[in-house]
Amino acid sequence: MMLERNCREVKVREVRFLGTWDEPSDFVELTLENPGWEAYLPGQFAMLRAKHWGLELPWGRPFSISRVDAESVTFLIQVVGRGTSRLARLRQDEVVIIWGPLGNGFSAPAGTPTLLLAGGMGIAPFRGYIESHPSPEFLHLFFAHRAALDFYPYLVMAEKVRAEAVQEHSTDDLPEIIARIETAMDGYAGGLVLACGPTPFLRTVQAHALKKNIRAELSLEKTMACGVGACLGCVCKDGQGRNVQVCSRGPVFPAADVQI
Amino acid sequence: MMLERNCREVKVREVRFLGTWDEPSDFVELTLENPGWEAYLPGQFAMLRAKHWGLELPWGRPFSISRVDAESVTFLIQVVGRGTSRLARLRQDEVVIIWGPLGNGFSAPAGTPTLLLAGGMGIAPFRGYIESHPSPEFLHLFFAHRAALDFYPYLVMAEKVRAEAVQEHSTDDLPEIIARIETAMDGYAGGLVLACGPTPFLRTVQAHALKKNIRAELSLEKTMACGVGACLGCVCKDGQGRNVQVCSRGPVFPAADVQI
Amino acid sequence: MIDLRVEFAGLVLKNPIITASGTFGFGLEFAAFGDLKRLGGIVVKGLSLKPREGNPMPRVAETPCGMLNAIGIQNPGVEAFLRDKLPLLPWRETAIIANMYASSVPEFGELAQVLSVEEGVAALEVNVSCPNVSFGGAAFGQDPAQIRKVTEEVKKHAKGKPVIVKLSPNVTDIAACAQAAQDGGADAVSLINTLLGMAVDIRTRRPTLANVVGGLSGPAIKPVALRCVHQVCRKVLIPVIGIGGIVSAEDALEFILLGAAAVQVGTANFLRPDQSFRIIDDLPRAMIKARSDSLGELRGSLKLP
Amino acid sequence: MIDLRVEFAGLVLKNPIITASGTFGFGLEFAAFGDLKRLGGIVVKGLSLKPREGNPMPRVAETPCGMLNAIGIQNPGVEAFLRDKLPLLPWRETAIIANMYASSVPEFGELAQVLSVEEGVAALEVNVSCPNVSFGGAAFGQDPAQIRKVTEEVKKHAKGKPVIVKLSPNVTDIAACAQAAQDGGADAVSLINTLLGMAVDIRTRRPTLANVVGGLSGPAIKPVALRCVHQVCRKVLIPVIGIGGIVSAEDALEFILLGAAAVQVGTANFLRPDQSFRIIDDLPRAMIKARSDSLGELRGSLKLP
Ligand SMILES: Cc1cc2nc3c(=O)[nH]c(=O)nc-3n(C[C@H](O)[C@H](O)[C@H](O)COP(=O)(O)OP(=O)(O)OC[C@H]3O[C@@H](n4cnc5c(N)ncnc54)[C@H](O)[C@@H]3O)c2cc1C
Ligand SMILES: Cc1cc2nc3c(=O)[nH]c(=O)nc-3n(C[C@H](O)[C@H](O)[C@H](O)COP(=O)(O)OP(=O)(O)OC[C@H]3O[C@@H](n4cnc5c(N)ncnc54)[C@H](O)[C@@H]3O)c2cc1C
Ligand SMILES: Cc1cc2nc3c(=O)[nH]c(=O)nc-3n(C[C@H](O)[C@H](O)[C@H](O)COP(=O)(O)O)c2cc1C
Ligand SMILES: Cc1cc2nc3c(=O)[nH]c(=O)nc-3n(C[C@H](O)[C@H](O)[C@H](O)COP(=O)(O)O)c2cc1C
Ligand code: FES
Ligand code: FES
Repeated sequence: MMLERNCREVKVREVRFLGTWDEPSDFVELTLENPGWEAYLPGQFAMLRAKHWGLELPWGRPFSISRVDAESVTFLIQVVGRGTSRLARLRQDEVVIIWGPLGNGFSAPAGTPTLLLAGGMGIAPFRGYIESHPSPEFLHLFFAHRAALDFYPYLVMAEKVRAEAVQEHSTDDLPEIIARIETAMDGYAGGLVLACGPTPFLRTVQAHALKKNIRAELSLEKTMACGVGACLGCVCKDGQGRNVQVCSRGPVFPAADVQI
Repeated sequence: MMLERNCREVKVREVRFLGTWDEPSDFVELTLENPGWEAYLPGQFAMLRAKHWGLELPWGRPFSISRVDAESVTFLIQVVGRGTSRLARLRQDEVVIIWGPLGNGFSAPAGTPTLLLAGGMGIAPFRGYIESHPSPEFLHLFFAHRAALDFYPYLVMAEKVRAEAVQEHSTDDLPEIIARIETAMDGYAGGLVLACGPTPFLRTVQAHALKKNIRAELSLEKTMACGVGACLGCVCKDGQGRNVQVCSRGPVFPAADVQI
Repeated sequence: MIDLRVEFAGLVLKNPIITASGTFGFGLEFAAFGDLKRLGGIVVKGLSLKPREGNPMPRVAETPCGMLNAIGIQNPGVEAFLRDKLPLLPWRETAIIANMYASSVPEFGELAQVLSVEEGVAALEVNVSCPNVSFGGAAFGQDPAQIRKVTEEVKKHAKGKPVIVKLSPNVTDIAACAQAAQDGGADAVSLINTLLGMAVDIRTRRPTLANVVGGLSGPAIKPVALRCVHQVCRKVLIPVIGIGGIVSAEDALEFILLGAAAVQVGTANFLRPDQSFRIIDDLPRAMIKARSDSLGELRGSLKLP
Repeated sequence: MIDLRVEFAGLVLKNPIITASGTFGFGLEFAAFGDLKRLGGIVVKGLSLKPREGNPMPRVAETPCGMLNAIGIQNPGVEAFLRDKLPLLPWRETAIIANMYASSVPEFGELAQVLSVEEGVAALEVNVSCPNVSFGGAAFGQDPAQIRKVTEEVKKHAKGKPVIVKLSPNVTDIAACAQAAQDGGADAVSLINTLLGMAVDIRTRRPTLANVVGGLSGPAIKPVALRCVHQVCRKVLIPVIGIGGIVSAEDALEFILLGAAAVQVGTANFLRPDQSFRIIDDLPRAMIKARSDSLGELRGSLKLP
């Protein structure tokens, strides 16, 4: 994985958008030229900013790295506001400013039964996780989603690992979904649980992991201005109640070491 | 010309950009869907703003209406800054916000020998002027330019009216160009001179017009915020030294009635 | 149909969207872009006793998400306004608010006298906060004692018409200024006027504005405006009109949540000349976002920690 | 090769581009993005005597062409800085400036005492202008008498290290604050710190920041910063460091034309983490635009009407 080497090589790059879109959508797969990354850890993220944004939005936007190959890097993006809607309107060859890979990644121990708990766009990092894992036969993907399944890369992932998906049609579905998450987790008491998704989803996972003493890692989402640990705008409390930057000390934290 | 009717019908419209550009250029012909304009006076202008500009640039940008047909309206735009460079990057079908036709236009008396003095992008309004003039055989276009002639619509215009062009390669050429302008104007002492171009160019024309008592109209350029006479940011002094809005009382002024 | 009416300081407005002084001319410039009768109110360009030509050019500059202006209260004078403009405005249907500029306390009184006899004038807005004039203007607006004096003087001549005092953000303590206006008898305060700013052209090595400094407005200043309105709403009892960087119905609601009774839309009128009308059209949709169908319920309902 | 060196207040900087406190961490966060030795200087995150956790979350919000922050001077304390961070910084090659925050005059003195014995600290920047702390901070920064007192106290313990007093724009008269710093013995002033602002979320009906108010920075405030620097440069004799909304080499030159000896780059470091390095690279090109090859010639060369 060469993380150490890689981290020293984090640079700001200007790369081209390789895709095109036929029509506007709220879920887009954004494929950029590979900015020269040789390796990354699934769970790491990058900050993106379209070159033409100008000054109205002074911040880049953080997105999990979904997959990387020699030519390209792919992100899965849900349009929720000003930056994501601009990214979803990029045209072919338009230039995007990118810095990354940033932060840490999920643990990927070989031969360990590992449950991947994804909520919505939280599925993004697991795409690359599955592809690069030393023993994918030990992985199980549990995917809770709201939008239709085909907005997500679930099916290609389900071809590679054991997978199940459950749709939240309304908040009435939540108790059952939570129950299923907990049941799934119980099956990994001796293994590892990795979770990425909205904060309430992570809280559920954390509570059950602590209760049942299951080893779990959570990928947190916070508004980020710099992405590199400098602004202190993205902090959460660690186990000792001290503020730590989610961007540089996370975004992945052991469930026992973080207050969310 | 139905100006009165037209003016009451000035509305803000959102129209599509009909063109495409192969490569970036500093001189672009911007063709938009006709916003429902039935008539305009050559010399009038419109305020443009790409819908995706967002808030960084709070002002629209004024451009002379170059020509109008049933389907479209065309502007000639030189890239000089933030707004024009964004306009020159529009992609097909992208939406532009437009309000116009604004201001007054040039006089177009039939059967009157009329000299059109254009400096650089000042050629824009004369394109439509020539096309809609009741007696184009009375028109003479004199065009002073810096960039290569094929950046401007000079040749298509020269097919329709008598025309001459002179290129300013360096400021050394100015005395000769000024002399030629003055000579050309002298030939229209009993007719009409219309001028559109940079302020120093207009000053030359004004000085000579006043000296030789030649009837002349000048189209002024000022930074504009609103384009509709409200902000008072674009004023010039009239003959009595009172401030008048260039956008709503101009942009065309009789040479004798304005201080530039 | 959601009821957008608001009532405060003796004014009844169709909706809380008022166009801000200096950004909507005398209203008539915008008649082509929307039905003026639909506006909550129109504050006309600043008026002085005598006509003023204003400052030399250039006097506007675009800045990131904002603009500077140093118009210097160019206006045809109050008489010409009353004679040539007011009769053409739909003052029976829409509140026409006169924005007043003067360079001394007695002159403010005189101006109020002239304006207050006019049936077509719904209220007087006292501009003690213009940064673009060398005498008067901000000088008053930065000193609570002066604000109080000017307010008292205008109030004395206002013949019962509502007096709105427009405050400057270029002060250490804007709540103290609002308090002074209230003490002077103001019926409402409006804020903020522009922030004092400047632009420089490195090519010419000159200030972009001939007046050197000017007033900053537009979306850039909205955070400052919100803070000022918040501070003032917590300090005074009289109604507050929120101004500064409002370009959308959501922006307007932000001020109303802080406690503003109404808002003024300024620079947004330059984004596109129908923007104020669009904001009104959009208000009901924005209210749904805030889960309310009542402006009265929304007003001041900000939850503080 | 254009010489970009600047000298003032006892400092010799390779170039006039300094990174601003709180926006560049302790510098080390940016080592991957450029050679820290190339910077004119680095002002580190605000330091206090004891570690501070800062304000509750959320504490940043993006605004049009700007941002609000209410970090509340989270920092590991001055001891941890001196022990863990400073030794890793290239302090022999680049001026490392310590930004100081304290909540009383004596505490400022104590902090100065600790910092001034350190060879690696090139200068002390006294933050009397932080809007994000309930005690101290802006309270000092809005009162010239307090500014003078704090400056005197820090100067007394600075052992000859240059003392830079960082001023708040949230005042009626920033030139008077600069004068007070000069009177207190400051070697330079830096300005502006952030404008007090606020953001509101209409969906939750809450202030976006847990701290309710925060400091506005970024391109949005550049016009205000330029105006403040202009006013201060005309008032005081000590060098002025310009701060506020600088994102490009052109922006930096605007402040230098007004008379600034150097500038600080803040929010622009979030546009992209190599932005300060890019500004340095771009300075010579921008100087050509202003038709000069000398910063000394450019400095203060603004032509006023
Ligand atoms: C480490 C990390 C990885 C992420 N990975 C992905 C991903 O793979 N795919 C994806 O679609 N999104 C991802 N996100 C969330 C994504 O960053 C935000 O959706 C995005 O920044 C919103 O930008 P915007 O300009 O469109 O929204 P804005 O206009 O800035 O805000 C719109 C709304 O989104 C909220 N918001 C803003 N920033 C964030 C944020 N960082 N996190 C959560 N909500 C936010 C705002 O509060 C507001 O309600 C990730 C976030 C983090 C921190
Ligand atoms: C009535 C009228 C008709 C015009 N017609 C045309 C036309 O047909 N074709 C064309 O290319 N241009 C025309 N212009 C000029 C055009 O409006 C400006 O070039 C444009 O607004 C610059 O926008 P920008 O954002 O690219 O420049 P900015 O980034 O705003 O500024 C870049 C430079 O341009 C200068 N500038 C800004 N606005 C103006 C302005 N309104 N006039 C002159 N200089 C300005 C600035 O001072 C600055 O030096 C016209 C202007 C007016 C007032
Ligand atoms: C071009 C211009 C002219 C203005 N003229 C006046 C004026 O005459 N009187 C006044 O009280 N305010 C004047 N203002 C201030 C606005 O009414 C308003 O307070 C300010 O612009 C902030 O609101 P905004 O950000 O929505 O523009 C003017 C503003 C602009 C931009
Ligand atoms: C996230 C953040 C944290 C800041 N922290 C400090 C600080 O600790 N001490 C200080 O003096 N200024 C602090 N500032 C203010 C900046 O140093 C600078 O004065 C201000 O942001 C204006 O410059 P800018 O517009 O270039 O950002 C902070 C600013 C930001 C955005
Ligand atoms: S985003 Fe700046 S510290 Fe994490
Ligand atoms: S541009 Fe606003 S008055 Fe002319």
